[in-house]
Amino acid sequence: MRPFSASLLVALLLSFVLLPNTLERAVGAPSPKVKLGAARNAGNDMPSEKTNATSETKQPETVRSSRSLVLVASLTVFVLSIFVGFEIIAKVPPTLHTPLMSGSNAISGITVVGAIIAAGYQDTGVGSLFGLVAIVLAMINVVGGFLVTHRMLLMFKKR
Amino acid sequence: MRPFSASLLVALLLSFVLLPNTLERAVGAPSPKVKLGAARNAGNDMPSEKTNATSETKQPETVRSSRSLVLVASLTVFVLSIFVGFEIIAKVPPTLHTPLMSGSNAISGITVVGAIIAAGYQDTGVGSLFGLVAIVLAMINVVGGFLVTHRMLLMFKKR
Amino acid sequence: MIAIVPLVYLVSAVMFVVGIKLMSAPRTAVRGNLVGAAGMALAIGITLFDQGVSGYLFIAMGLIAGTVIGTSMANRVQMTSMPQLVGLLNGLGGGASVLVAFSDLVHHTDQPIDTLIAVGLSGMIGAVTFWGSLVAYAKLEEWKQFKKPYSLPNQQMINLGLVIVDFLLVGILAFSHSMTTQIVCYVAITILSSVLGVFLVNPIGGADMPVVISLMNSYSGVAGAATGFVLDNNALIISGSLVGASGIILTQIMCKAMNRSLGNVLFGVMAGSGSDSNVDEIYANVRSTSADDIAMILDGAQRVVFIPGYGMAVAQAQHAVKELSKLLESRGASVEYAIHPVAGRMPGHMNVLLAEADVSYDKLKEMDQINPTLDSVDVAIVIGANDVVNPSARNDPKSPIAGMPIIDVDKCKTVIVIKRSLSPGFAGIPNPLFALPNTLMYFADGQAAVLDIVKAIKDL
Amino acid sequence: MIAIVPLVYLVSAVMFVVGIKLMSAPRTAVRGNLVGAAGMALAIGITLFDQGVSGYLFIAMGLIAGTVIGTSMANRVQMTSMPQLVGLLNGLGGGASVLVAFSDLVHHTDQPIDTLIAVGLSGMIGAVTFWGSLVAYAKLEEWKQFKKPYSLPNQQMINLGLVIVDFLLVGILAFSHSMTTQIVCYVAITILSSVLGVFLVNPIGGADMPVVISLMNSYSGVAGAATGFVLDNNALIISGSLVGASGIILTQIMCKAMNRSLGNVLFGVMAGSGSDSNVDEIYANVRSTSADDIAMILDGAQRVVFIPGYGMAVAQAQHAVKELSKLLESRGASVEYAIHPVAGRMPGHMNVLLAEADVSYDKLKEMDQINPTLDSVDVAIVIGANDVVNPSARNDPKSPIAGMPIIDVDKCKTVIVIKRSLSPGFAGIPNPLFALPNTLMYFADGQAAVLDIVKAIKDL
Ligand SMILES: NC(=O)c1ccc[n+]([C@@H]2O[C@H](COP(=O)([O-])OP(=O)(O)OC[C@H]3O[C@@H](n4cnc5c(N)ncnc54)[C@H](OP(=O)(O)O)[C@@H]3O)[C@@H](O)[C@H]2O)c1
Ligand SMILES: NC(=O)c1ccc[n+]([C@@H]2O[C@H](COP(=O)([O-])OP(=O)(O)OC[C@H]3O[C@@H](n4cnc5c(N)ncnc54)[C@H](OP(=O)(O)O)[C@@H]3O)[C@@H](O)[C@H]2O)c1
Repeated sequence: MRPFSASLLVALLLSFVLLPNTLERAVGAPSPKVKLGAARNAGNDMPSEKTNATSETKQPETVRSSRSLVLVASLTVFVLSIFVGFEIIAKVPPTLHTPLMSGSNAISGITVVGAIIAAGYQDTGVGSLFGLVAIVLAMINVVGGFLVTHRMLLMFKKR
Repeated sequence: MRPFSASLLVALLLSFVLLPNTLERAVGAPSPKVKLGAARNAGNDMPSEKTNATSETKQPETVRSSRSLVLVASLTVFVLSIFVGFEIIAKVPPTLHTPLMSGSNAISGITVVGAIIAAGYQDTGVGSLFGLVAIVLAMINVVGGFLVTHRMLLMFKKR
Repeated sequence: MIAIVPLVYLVSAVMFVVGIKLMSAPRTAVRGNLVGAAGMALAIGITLFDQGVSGYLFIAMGLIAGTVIGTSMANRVQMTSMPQLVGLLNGLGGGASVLVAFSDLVHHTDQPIDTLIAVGLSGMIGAVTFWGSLVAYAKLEEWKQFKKPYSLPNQQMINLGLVIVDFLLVGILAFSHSMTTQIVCYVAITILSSVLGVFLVNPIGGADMPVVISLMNSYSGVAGAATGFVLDNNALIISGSLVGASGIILTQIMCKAMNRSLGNVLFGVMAGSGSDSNVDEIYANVRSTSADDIAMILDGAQRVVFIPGYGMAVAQAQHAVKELSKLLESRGASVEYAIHPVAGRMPGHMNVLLAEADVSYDKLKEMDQINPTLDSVDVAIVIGANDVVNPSARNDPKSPIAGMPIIDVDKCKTVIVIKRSLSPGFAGIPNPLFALPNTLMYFADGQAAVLDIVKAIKDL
Repeated sequence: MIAIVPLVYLVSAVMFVVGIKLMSAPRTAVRGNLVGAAGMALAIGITLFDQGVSGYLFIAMGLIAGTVIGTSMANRVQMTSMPQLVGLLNGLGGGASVLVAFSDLVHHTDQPIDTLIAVGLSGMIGAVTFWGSLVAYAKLEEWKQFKKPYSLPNQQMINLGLVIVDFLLVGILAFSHSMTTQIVCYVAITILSSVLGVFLVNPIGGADMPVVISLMNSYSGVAGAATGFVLDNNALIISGSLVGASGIILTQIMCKAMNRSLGNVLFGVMAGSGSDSNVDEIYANVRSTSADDIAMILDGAQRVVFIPGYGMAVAQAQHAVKELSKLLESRGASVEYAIHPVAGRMPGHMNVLLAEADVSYDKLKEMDQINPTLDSVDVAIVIGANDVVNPSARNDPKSPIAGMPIIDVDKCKTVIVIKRSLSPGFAGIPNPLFALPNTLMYFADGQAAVLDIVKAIKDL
């Protein structure tokens, strides 16, 4: 686990070094710039929305609504979940590894949620078609995974 | 841990029942309504900001920039961190409980960050003054905590 | 109502975590799995509700189709081919990510850099997972064309090249503003990654497939998480990274049990490394035996140990074995089972099978636990195990499985090996054990063999 | 650059997690603490950078002041009063939350409901933590006015009432739109919660302070998290909830070790519950002894066990004890230390002290480990321990510590109890052990006593 955490830190620090440029590019690129600006002003025009913790003159908070903050939020969730994952899995005894494998496999079928959203893109025919196929695939993963895990576990329970 | 998780679930489900009204009130309340509306439109005016994963016609996503999503994001982080906390602490052996106590105590001094932000509120005299006091208190907590933990741990290390 | 949806996603994410936690004890495992399933149902439900009635029929079709297929697969599969199934399901998950990312791409114009990067990565990881898993599946199903690991000259250079190009394409995709460029890049990425997936897994010996599969499990998780970044959807991000972590850990555990590094498994090109040569002389004086002789031998035995392996799974012999051990115990012998951590094709594979046959926990001994006591064993019955009892792991430093901890059956007074032939195990190497003076081979299908022995004993 | 700040917060949060993980093994613990500190430095640094030069001097003043005070506190404190210090620091953390939330409140007009709720909660939890910790501190410092737990008639009703009113006020604060109302509410909340904090902790016996303190530790974390919600600041939310969880777990562990429920600790109003009565007759035939006699007894002893308690901490006797045990070992006796999980005033308190005196791990035996073997012990030296060796926990079901697992020294052939008087321990109850036929009391300060014994033995 330790080496992993270490590498995690490194990864984070890296992204933290690289991101600025990415974002500058983002801001530098014609269309997005306007929007980000818009967002920032928007932020200022609505103090009452109080999406900003520091005084209105503070930069980083006023753009809370901006894209990059959403990204960091997601990153935070991502990192935390990885920790949770490592901690809870490490505790599972070998006997249960096969069920665990199929069980977690079923969970990874969560993509079905994404698939449903994608299938909702009525406007783009291709998009929604692919969405449909994705639903089928992911749903097989989900249902198959949970069922087969259940089957296995019942055997353990018998005793 | 299990009962805890259970209660956690309950708590979440509760908030999930209560929140809507809260938010309705929020939206219902004169000034915020406008802002939220503004935010929503803002969201629409800038497809390129792509703060919405589903088609622009989708409600919940278009207001990604809105307050309530920030809240849920924070909630997510909160819950995940609690899990991480439980998992990693449970592993610490009794021998190290005292250092652990003072160490984590030092970490709780993170409030100093908030204090610094608050002290930055130059406009409101009281606010920034309180901020200053807060900085002192929190900083004592931080420095004192880490140092004393270090002192204790060195003793363990000696051998 | 705006924040309800993500909040529910959070709830179901928590249910996944709680579910996995419950799965860490046999007693609560079933409930754990159900909690997980409930969480999934919740997530799907709220998403449908959120989608509005618009595409319902459309979506419903997909869901139903998936459910039907998934159910039948889950009900049909035998415990032996569990690894294949898991592999297949992983693949499907990966495939789904590829498709979702694509439809998101074509649906939105002018997305922010990070979303586009996420799109690219979903495509990449998803495709690798999909094809990698399929190849793994084929190998486990022992399809001829995949049976022997096959790799191009300096395969690894090629793979590296593919990866680099992939990343370049992701970069272009991310920074280009024309939809067409983006789509072209995406398709290219998907194709290259598919090739990469095949190239990565194809050179790996079948014996290492379980490692590959749990790695793919991890990938499918990561792919899901990437898709989560595409859709800014925490449900995907959380669950995806949970699975990603779980896969990695299982992989590490397996590698440790085979004492090989992951790198060695992935690039070692181990299986069948030129030990085909002196097979005949190794097997020069193998002695084979019959059910009746075995019955005789067992008649006098005080302490009997079964060493099950993949073969028991193939032969579905677990019930027969259980019957035999009941019989032996009724005649006053003590019976145990020595379980090697990587016996079979998945970690815990043997435990599942023996659980199915109602063998009680306390009779299952882990390798480290039973090895020291083996020399006091009268008869060791190796049923369908091969690599996990191959002494050359201890003796022959040049052996491809050198250093892998094994169950030292050769220490037992008498060793009976039940398998159909002298053909190698999945490591594809000969096993000196079979030629040892205290070893007797009984060539037959595992189940038939054990039943014959039972009969023979009853006839004594 | 916009997203850098939160990203750095994430990094430091990760450093906290990694730090705590490292703290789970003595070998890496020091590094762990440093990693944590580095994370904190990073968080503070980026916040300053983010604040711009504006209020620098102002802020710097605060930081320096805090650092100076904190450093001197940390360097001055003796290991014995560690619990007090931790308690105090907790309190400060809580206080900070109260102030931060307030200044956020006065600074922003027209905040969203949830922020206001968070503000209210920060004030509430923060204030409870602050005052609760101070009272706990006073009790541990054994200030007279706090020495004996004091509670109003139906205290708990009152507390409940306070809590309810508090929540009502939070509600009003959250839904009112006038700044004045909000401020009034907030102040009211803070005052009520302060009272609540005192009321909650005051009735609790000093012996239970460690539990209270680690509970306060948890609260201070939660308060921090609440402030995090006020500022939408993940650094606070993550770290806060980490600490919140840690505090709860430690609390549970302690309660288990005393075999009492948390509820019982908080509302049990245990300490000193009317057992003051028959003290004299209990202590009727207590036999006291001298250093020379003890030396004599130890001279013949094969197996000696030390049972350290809070008194050893007070007397700073750990070094003397170490010296004595070295001496005994040099004369061929085997020496162990029996550590009760709640000996002292913090979990692991004794471990820290003995570590300070360079006693090696393997000599420290946990209660469950050593209890079964105690009857083969020649001499048990109880130094400054009282409640943790009080047999009435086993025998007298009506005793306030009934059911708390203890170290069964009364089973040893000879028991020597070193304390200054017959005065009770922190549970405030008499100890029948002192009157047992095989018990000898040596009334003196722990350190002095042990040194005298050492001298006496050398003079033999
Ligand atoms: N479990 C895991 O997680 C895991 C992970 C990674 C790698 N592996 C690898 O998988 C292998 C597991 O070793 P193992 O000893 O369990 O299996 P094995 O080495 O693959 O040997 C299985 C043996 O069973 C025999 N067999 C097949 N079908 C049979 C039937 N119907 N009746 C009787 N015998 C039958 C085969 O011989 P015949 O064809 O002559 O009958 C074969 O030699 C190891 O190489 C291990 O490294 C496992
Ligand atoms: N460790 C934890 O985490 C924790 C948590 C919760 C509660 N507690 C409570 O704390 C108590 C710990 O029990 P304990 O046996 O360790 O301590 P104790 O029961 O509090 O007794 C300490 C004894 O040490 C003696 N003493 C004080 N100063 C001394 C000195 N300078 N030299 C020699 N003796 C001295 C005192 O008697 P004299 O005054 O006569 O000298 C006192 O009787 C238990 O009640 C436990 O429940 C501990």
